[in-house]
Amino acid sequence: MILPYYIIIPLLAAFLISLIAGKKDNWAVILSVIATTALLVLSLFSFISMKDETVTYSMSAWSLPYGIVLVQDALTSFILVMVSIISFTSLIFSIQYIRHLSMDWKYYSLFMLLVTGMNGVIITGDFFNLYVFMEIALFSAFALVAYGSRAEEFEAAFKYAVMGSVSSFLILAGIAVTYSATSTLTMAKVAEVLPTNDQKVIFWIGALFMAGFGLKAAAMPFHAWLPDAHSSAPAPISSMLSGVLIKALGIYVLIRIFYNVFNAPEIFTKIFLVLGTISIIIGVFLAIGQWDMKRLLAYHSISQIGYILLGMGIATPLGILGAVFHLFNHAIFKSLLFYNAGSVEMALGTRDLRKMGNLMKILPTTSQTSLIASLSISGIPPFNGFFSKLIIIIAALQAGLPWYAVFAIIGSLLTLASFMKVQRYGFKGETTVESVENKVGWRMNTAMIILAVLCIATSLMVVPGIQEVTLDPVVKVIADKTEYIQLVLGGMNGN
Amino acid sequence: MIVYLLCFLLLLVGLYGVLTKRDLIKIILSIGILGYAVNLLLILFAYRKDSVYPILAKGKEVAQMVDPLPQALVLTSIVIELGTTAMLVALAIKLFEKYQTFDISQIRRLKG
Amino acid sequence: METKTKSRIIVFVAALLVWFALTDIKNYQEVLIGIAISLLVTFLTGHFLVTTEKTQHPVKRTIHFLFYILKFVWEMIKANLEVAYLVIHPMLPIKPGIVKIKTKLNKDSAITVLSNSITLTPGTLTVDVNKDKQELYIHWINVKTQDIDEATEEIGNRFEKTLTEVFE
Amino acid sequence: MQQNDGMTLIVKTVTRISVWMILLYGIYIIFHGHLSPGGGFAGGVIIALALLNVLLAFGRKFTSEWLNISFLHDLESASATLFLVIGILGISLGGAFLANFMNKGELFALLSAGTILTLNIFIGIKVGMSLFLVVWVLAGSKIVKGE
Repeated sequence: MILPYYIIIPLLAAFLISLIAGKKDNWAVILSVIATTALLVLSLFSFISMKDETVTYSMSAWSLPYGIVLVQDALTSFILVMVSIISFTSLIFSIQYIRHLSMDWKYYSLFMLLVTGMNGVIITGDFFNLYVFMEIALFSAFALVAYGSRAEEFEAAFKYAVMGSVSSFLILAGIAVTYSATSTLTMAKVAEVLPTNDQKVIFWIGALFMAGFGLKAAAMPFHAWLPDAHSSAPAPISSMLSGVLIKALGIYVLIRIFYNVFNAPEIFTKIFLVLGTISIIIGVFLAIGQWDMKRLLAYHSISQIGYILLGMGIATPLGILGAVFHLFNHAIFKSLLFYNAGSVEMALGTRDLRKMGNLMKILPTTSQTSLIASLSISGIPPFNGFFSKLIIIIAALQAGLPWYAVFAIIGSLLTLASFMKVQRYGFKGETTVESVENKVGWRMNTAMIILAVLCIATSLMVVPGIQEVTLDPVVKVIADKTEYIQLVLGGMNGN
Repeated sequence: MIVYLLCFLLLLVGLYGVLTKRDLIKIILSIGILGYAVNLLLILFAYRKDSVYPILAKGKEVAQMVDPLPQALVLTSIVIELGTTAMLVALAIKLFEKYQTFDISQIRRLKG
Repeated sequence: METKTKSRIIVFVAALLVWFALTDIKNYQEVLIGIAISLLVTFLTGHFLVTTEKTQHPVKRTIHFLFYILKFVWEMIKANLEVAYLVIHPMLPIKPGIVKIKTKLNKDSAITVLSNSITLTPGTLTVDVNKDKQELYIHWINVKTQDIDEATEEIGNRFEKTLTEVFE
Repeated sequence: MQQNDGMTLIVKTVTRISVWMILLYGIYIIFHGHLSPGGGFAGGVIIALALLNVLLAFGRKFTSEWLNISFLHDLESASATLFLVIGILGISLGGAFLANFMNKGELFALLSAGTILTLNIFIGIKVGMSLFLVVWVLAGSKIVKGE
């Protein structure tokens, strides 16, 4: 039974770091590298070995009506792999990047708490437990956004904290209504009991959860905090927030609740469609005018989240496949782009695209990997972004939603335009920057190269033989909506 | 029914405060009110007519009790709220240090 | 005996008594853990309680303290009536202000009890204490005199004599 | 105990008289968390209030002489770690994370309910120390003019 270790390992690392590493800084690095490596190995192992099984685990050996249950199915494993890859590379990237900020060990402790929170949210099968882990992840995110202790960072962190708390309370209210309607907090039980209730209750709960998790996922009307928070944080944290946090806390939970628990009522998938399309278009329009590199990337996060929501909203197996695949791809290339922005900022001391230039000579690895990531995010053929966007667009056409497909294509073209701007001004510009303040070391380069390789490698996931073992089980979990109840409750009775 | 409406009203008061107030401290207090409203909602859902507190004591017969689970949840959510408030206050202090004001309309270095 | 040791012993005994009042004394587990916890509390905060030596005998002090409580209740009734009269009077004949009074007490606990008594009696309120100069600053709802000695006579001396017996 | 550090003499004296009672009550709440209302969090908060009382009444200098602040920090991390260690022991001894593997004892006895009492104690220490340290840090931050 490896399920609780997804929570135990990072939590133990966080506490040990604060216990031991207060005196010796190196221990913080060693402990957190060990922890993230262990998580990476564990999640890859379980992803490969489990295929489409569902494993459940009762905390404290309390059986289901009373206890908290952890659930691992294909979707969980898939998201866990994503979180582990990004947190591993972010940590490798941080080792050098964080040195020029102060107080090493606190960073690593908070980082491990962030991972704990996300893993907990992903793996739990209980509503309130989800809320608690979500708050753990959010607290560490607030603190990490403010970590550089500059005025802008505090401002962004405060904004983020206020929005995060409001959305958390909306979610808690949703959980309260759910409990009063069903007298249980276990997701599978709720899914079993809820259809017997009045349909109005589902709309109430759905509206509260949609607002709460929509705020966390930064879908369009709720996006205001994201550009500030994600662009102000230190670069590895930006990549954690943009790459995985909004997905683990936002998109994943939306999928879980609206597909597996609520059985995807049509009104909510329609809302997904509309929110997704608005996010794609407006996000990209806001992004294209930015000159601050990280801010531009943050706005693109909104736009790319829109693609995922669009894929979810189409609600055919093909659309879900596209959404899940894009979820993974976006984590990879957006994190890579944030690493690029971080290493440029560290080397030149600026994030303004107009002040950069000639980076091909100064930072060869950074500029080459950023080229790959830019091509990937704008959907150029051999890279992963192309395939996931193509699948979403085809799914939209097949489902008879041609206008949404058109909007998706427009969004993709504008993305290409804005990243051509980044490449043109940022990396090949005329401004000749001669001196470099800080050298980008091998650790940062390694992190970037790993993700750049993954940008190409993950596009193999749509090759028929590989797709059947990687993406198809995940799509099966989401598309066979009520199967989840059987699997979880059946698994519990089996134990 | 009226209690639920009042509770909802309290939630709206909190939300109004968060959205319209310009002072950092007032925003933090509004978030507190929002949290109390949600906790109150949970406690109200736990209420059963003519029942006693859910504590087993020596020599007391087991009577009809209110639902103990939401009460445990409220305790946890109070702890979380404490953490949120501490975090927000710390950020507000730091913001005051940087900007010399609690007025949110003057704390605007980030634009767009 | 050294003051700190004495203070620790008092705290330990008092902590044990409080623990027994809170819990079921017939259970040996409660007793053992109570002793352990009282030791912990004594270790942490025991030296705070007593800081100065008292000269009077404890029994005599207790009798004086009971007498003091009676006197305090009597003063309280008088002050209540006085303030009630001020409140219901149509003209509201108040004259609020802050006066300074002298005290001869110099033990911390004595000054604290004096100032708390002054605060508890309606109409007067201790604002600040200056221990080095032996002065109290009193907010008075109806300032009858601004002279220090007269004010001391009016406010402080009611309690002071008995308090000297109790605490000095 | 200087006159001009912390609050007035009245607050100081009352704190001196009452701090042991608050501390004792906090520990009582922690130790009876499995029998009556209360438990680790509530008791921890009361303990933190006892310490904060001294901080507010006597000031930072006195408190840092009385308590070893870095030791409190270590205590906080250690109790959190020990909580997890008991959880992990549950896996090996009780079959599930945080399983109650110790002898449950007799109902209404002080030493009963297995690991719950131990967990309550660790939570109490963790909460008390963290809450005290939060206020300690917040109260210690000096407002510097501008940037």
